[in-house]
Parts: sequence; structure tokens; C-alpha cells
Amino acid sequence: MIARAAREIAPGMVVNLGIGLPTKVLDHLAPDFPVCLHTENGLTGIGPTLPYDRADRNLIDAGGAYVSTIPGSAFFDSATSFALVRSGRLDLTMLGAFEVAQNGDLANWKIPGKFSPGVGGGLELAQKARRVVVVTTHTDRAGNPKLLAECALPLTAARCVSRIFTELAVVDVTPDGFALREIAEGTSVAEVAAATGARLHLPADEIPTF
Amino acid sequence: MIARAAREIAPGMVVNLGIGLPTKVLDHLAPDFPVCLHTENGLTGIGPTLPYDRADRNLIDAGGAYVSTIPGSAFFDSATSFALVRSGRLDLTMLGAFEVAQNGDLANWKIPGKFSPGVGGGLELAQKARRVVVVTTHTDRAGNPKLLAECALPLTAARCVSRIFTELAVVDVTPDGFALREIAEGTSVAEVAAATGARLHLPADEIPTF
Amino acid sequence: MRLPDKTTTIEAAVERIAPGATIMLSGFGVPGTPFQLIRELVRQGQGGLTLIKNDANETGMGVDHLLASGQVRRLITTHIGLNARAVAMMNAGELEVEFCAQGILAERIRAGGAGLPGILTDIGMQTELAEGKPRIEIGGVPALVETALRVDVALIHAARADVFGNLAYAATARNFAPLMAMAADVVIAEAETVVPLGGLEAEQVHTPGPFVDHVVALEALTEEYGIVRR
Amino acid sequence: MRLPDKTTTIEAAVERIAPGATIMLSGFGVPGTPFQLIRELVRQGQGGLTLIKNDANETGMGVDHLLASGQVRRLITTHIGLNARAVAMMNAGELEVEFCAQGILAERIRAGGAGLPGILTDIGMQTELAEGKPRIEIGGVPALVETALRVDVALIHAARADVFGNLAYAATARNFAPLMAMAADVVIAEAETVVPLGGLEAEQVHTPGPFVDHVVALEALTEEYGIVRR
Repeated sequence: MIARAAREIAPGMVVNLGIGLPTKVLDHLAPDFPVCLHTENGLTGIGPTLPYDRADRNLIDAGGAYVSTIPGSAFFDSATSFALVRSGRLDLTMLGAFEVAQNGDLANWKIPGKFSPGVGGGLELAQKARRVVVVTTHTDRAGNPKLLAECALPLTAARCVSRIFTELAVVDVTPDGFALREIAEGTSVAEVAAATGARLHLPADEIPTF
Repeated sequence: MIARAAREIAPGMVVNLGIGLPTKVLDHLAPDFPVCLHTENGLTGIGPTLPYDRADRNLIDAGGAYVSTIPGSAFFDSATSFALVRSGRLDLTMLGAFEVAQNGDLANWKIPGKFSPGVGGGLELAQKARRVVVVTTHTDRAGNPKLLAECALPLTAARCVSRIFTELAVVDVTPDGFALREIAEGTSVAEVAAATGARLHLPADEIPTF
Repeated sequence: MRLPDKTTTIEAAVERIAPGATIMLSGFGVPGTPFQLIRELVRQGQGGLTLIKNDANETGMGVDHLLASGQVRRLITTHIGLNARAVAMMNAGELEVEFCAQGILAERIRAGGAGLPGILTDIGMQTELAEGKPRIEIGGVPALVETALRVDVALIHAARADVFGNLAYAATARNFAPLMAMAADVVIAEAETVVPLGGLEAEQVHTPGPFVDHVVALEALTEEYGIVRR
Repeated sequence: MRLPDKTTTIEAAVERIAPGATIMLSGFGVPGTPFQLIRELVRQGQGGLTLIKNDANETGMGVDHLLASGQVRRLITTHIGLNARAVAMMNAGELEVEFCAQGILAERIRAGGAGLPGILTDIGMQTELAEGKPRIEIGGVPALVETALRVDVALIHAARADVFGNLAYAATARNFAPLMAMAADVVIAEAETVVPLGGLEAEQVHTPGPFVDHVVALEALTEEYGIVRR
């Protein structure tokens, strides 16, 4: 799933990888792939993650990982960082999710009564990146679907998600709802449909695998 | 008048000197006087004006004069420059004037039908500096008073001027209107009053000269 | 002309903070957090504080000391997920927490620093964070009105300062510092290195000196400033 | 990961400008004005333009060439007092001019660059510049609503650029450049020196590369960039 999600990044893009699963996409980008990674705490041109003994105490990403710079990196303040996001200079963001609705609504910041550590920068990433894709497990730990007819949890942003990468499938959000685009090798359409909490449109042709 | 106006600057102040007469105040500050001069095109810590053959083509003040830096100068963009002005970090500005009213209204940017080159940065200086003083001739070229009961010209800012320095006098704007504070050596109170277009309150004691 | 010297001791600087003050603190996680100024504020003990900071640091670090000592009444922040005490105090009603989208927090602070009364934005309009906030139309499109944030005191960590208060930040330790350093009536900067006038190049200053009131030189960095192993 | 190269020729960059485009131009007087980009725009001849620039330069320089060639329909600016042609064209009704307080022009541009629809301010509220502008109350205090400015193209002069579009400005040539370089759909930077990736230090970048679309290396500076004797 992570390797497949990494192929979503086109050459030349400016990309923000959210905390959690999306961060792992970094490991699947070739060293000379032309891309600019952005972290909302104030850096464009993120380089490889460093081990503790080589880390710079002043150089982290938004998830707190010790990262590095590459030739052409730039540092800036938090206002400039989100100016970049809100003004349309962020081509793509990959985010985690608690729930995604078939209209593209995303919930990924709060579970009332259980988990409400705050919203961080995710709200603006979700609402303003030119393209928002979700990288998530297809179901939660209890086995409940995360792809739903509508979100029950408080929204992060409405109608923002274009595509979802899970361990089972690649699913697009279309005007008609969820559409299955690709399926993981060894997975059946029935399994994906069963793990999805809303109607899943199937392609007319054979479904590619990843 | 210029030398007297220069004494208005207290040690440690951040000061903006407007284009024209106020700029000349610079020449009356001692080399080691502790003051930070600001120019709205993006510099704090203005140093001496330079002759053309020693000028830096990229280093001007808002009036277009070739200036220099001093140890501790900083450059910044136009938004930051006016953030400094609007957020109360500018202790004092000295501005020119077409008209000043006895309530402190200032008109110094437009003469309808004759002169309307634009407002520049003067409007924010007048409205937001902690203290606004005017350095001007007491009358215009035709001999008409510039200190008036009320302004006829379009305002730059209302009720902003605290004090006026002219070649004849130092006049304060008080809740009761203009008050004569000091008088130029060799000038009579009657001359000042005659050149002033509004009631001029006189001090009870002897009037100091400058 | 010469520029005045604003260096002082950490004790004298932090004594400018009154009980009940509103305070901004720079930093995103460890980088940029003014740990020494926070320690001194804990030592002096001013209570009833309202803090504005991106996060609540981690348990046992930075802002957490102020929470543990009971000096904080209210926190305006974006995310406190790494501080279990902050979450527990919030859930127990012992700490009032206002969450704000990170970039909107940055803009509200910047507006306070720019002498603007608020900002207009469409961020979070479709979420519960917009509840109760006024809306206007601009060019026929709805926008939220969010108030500017301006406080009594900003506590700022800088990599380098000159004695006039020009500041420069290291790497991602910059984050909220240049914004907060504009948005307080009293700005106190602690700096890892304090240089004489002329020691910072005019083009490389991140916060111009006129915004800063007091400069405190850090003698040595405590372990809080270091690499955090998780 | 490596960062992409955005260098191009001045001809190809300026060809991105369509007739009738809205264009921001950096500069305050001579410092920061993109004279070569302006020259190429005069050569290519796109007309019906709306320009946003602090000033109109001086007669015979910079923006004045675009006024002389009749390419400009409208100008949003703060002050045109050094350009007699601009004043004459305005008075003759040949050029539509909108004046804006300088810091408010800066903030309106910044808002456009920050993805905000407008700003709230009390500047000019007591003057004729506020006429016709909407007012709201914020915290019981009246404020003007001023719309954000965002344009099709920004033409920026930088002292140094790397090939990815990170920009650094010299001295007071910075002025409006970092703001305008955020506020356009297409940002074209001319640079006195273009360096390879890594040639600008990450902490000393004034405009981060992601905001910039095209980088043009200036071969030599024309006399317009020099000291002006008056």
C-alpha cells in the first residue's frame, strides 16, 4: 500500500506527508526523484530521517522525527508555511484517517470523549492541498470499516479526499461515491466490498492489482 | 526649527522621519545618540546619507535618498515594516503638513485638482505612531496659515498630531486647541498669532525661546 | 546614531510578567521552546496565566512545568497529544483549552503583531471549530472572522541575538517565534549566543530589534534543549 | 529526493503573460524593480494590463515604459509622484489609478499570498480612502474590510536565486518582493546571480522555492538598475 501510494507522487510536485502511515511513503521515493517535500513546521526540501546520534536538535518534521535538509532546502516561519498550503502551492497531501465518507468528507482529528489532542495543521492540509489522498488501513482495529456512507466523527474538512490507499485497495471518491480502481494482489472484490461501509462501484473492465 | 525638533527625540526611541523637512532632523543627531531610525521601505538602523559615488544602488530610504546601515541594522519586507508601525513599536514620527487643525487633524497628501500623487506610507505613520509631530513652515508659500481651526483638504489622519515645529514657534495640540509653548528668537507672540489660522492659547509664564 | 543595548538578566526580564498575564511561547515541540525562561517563570511563580503555544511540549518538559505547578489557567494551542498531563487536566476541567488550526493560530498571532484586529478565513468553516464565530461575505463568498491574538508578554528562544534585540533562529526552531515576537507588549528573548552590534548581518535578521524589549544570554543549554529519544 | 530546476529564458517566461493579465511588480523606486522583465514585456507587447506596484518608477524607467507603450489600463499603487507621465495619464483619464495606503497594500498582497480572502484594518478609516469599503465590528470596534490582492503573474527581482527558485533580496530591494512572490498564480523571478542547488543557505532564503515558477538569470545589469542622480 505504501509503495503504491508513493507512485501517486508525480515529478516536480510539492508534497506534504501527514503523520503516521503517510510518512512512510518517503522510504519509497528514489534518491534522485524530483519532488519537494514540505513540513508545516517550516521546511521545504525535507531530506532523509536521521538517527539520534546524527540528528540536529533544531531540525524536525511536524511529527517530531529528526530530518535533514537537501541542497535547495528553505526554512520559514509557521505563517509562511501555511500561506504555502492555503494559497495553492501544495500539490498533494497524504493524510491518515479515522473515517472517509463517500462524498470525500474526512474525519481524522477527534473522537469525542476519547481522543481530542487538537487539530494541529491537518485541517488546512485537508482543506487546501490541491489534491488530498488518504493512506489508511481499510478498517479500524475492531474491524469496523473506515470508508463510510457518511462520517460519524467531527469533520476535519468536507469533500476534500480524492483517493484512498489501503492494504486492500485503491478507491477513488467520485461524484457517484466510492469507485474501486485497484486491488491488492491476493484480495478479492468481495473482501474489499465487505470491508467497505458504503456502496463500492466496480469498474467495467478487469481490476488492476498492486 | 530643525535643531529644536531634533531635541524632541528621546534616547532609545524608534523614530520615522518623513520626507522633506523632517529628514533634515537627521543632521542634528549626535553620532553616538542612542536612537533607531526606521524607514518604511524596510530598514531599521538608518545610517548617514551617502554621496552618489559611495552609494549602494539597493539601499535607499522612503524618500529615495541613498542611506547606509549602522551596526545592528536590519532589513525586512514592506509588510513587516508597517507591522512595526501599526503595532505600536514606532515611538515617534515627524511629518510634513499642508494643514494641521487645532484638534490634531492632519492633511498632507492631497490637494484636490492640483496635487494627488498618492498617499504612500504617510497615512499609517500619522495614524499609528505613538507620537506624531509636524515639522513645517508656519504658512504656505502664499502666506496662508497652515495651522487652522479645521482642515479644508482631505485628511491623512484625524486627531493625530501632538506638536508642531515651525520656523516661528513650537505649538502643542491640546484639548483646548493650539497652545504656544516656545517661540523662535526674534519673533513676537503677535507675529505667531497673526500667522496662525486658529486661536492660539498663550502660557501664563514667560515663553521660552529657541 | 547608535542602537541601544537591551541585554538584561533572566530574573529581571521575567519579573516583567505579572500574575494573570497572557503569554506567548515560541516553539514547535522542542525546537524553539524557551526552556530557560519557562524555568525562571516557574521559579518566580506568577499564577493565573493564559498561555499561547503551538503545543504543550511533552510531560516533564517546558510548558509542562507550568502546568504541573498550577500556574496556568488557560491554553490556546493547536495540539497537546504528546503531553498526557495537559490532556488529563483538560479532561478534568483543570485547564481551559482552546484549539485552533495551526496556520490560523499563526495568522491570528501575526495579525496581533501587525496591528490588525483580526483575520478573514475559510479554514475550518465546515467544522465544529467554526461554531460561534462571526461570518461575513467578501466578494460574495462567506468567510469566518477570527480575532487577532496579542498578549502582555512573549517569551522567545533565538539561536543568535545582538544586544539591540535583532534575532536569528536555527532551522525549524523558527516556527512561531518571528510571529510571536511581534505580537506582545513586552518581548523577552533568550539567545544561545548574544553578539555585539554588527554581529548579525542586516539581511539575515529574522526578527528586527525594534520588536524586542529584553535580551537574555543563555549561559549553557540545559538537557531540555537536546535530542529527545522516544 | 532532489529539487527540480526552474530556470528558463526571459522570452519564454514572459510569454506566460496573456493580454489583459493582472501583474504585480516588485520594487520601491529603483531597488527591487524587475527592469529586464518589464523590458521584455514591452517588447512582447501584451496590452490591457492591470499593474500592482508600490510606485510608477520615474519617467523613462521601469513601469514608465509600459505606460508609454499604452499597455496599461489600470494601476493599483501607493504613490506616483516621481512619474509625471503617470500623473498626467491619470488626470487625463487614460489610466485608471487606485491609491492604497502602503502598509495596507502590503497586507492585501500578503493576504492574497496567504490564501486569505481579505484583511481587517482601521487604517484610513477617517479618510476618503475608506469610502465605499464595507465595515464590520470586531470586539465592539469598527474595522474596514479590504479585499486580498492576488494576480495572474508576479514579476520579481532578486539579488540571488537558486535553480529551484529560492530567492534572496539585497538591502531595501526586498520591500514588496517576498509578498508578491506569494500572491500570483505564476511567479517569474529575474536574478542577478543564479546559483546551483545548495548555493543559498536554507536559513537565509527570503522566498521559498515552492512559491516561484520560473527563474531567469540576468546576463548583465542595464543602467536602469544603477544609482539615480537627481
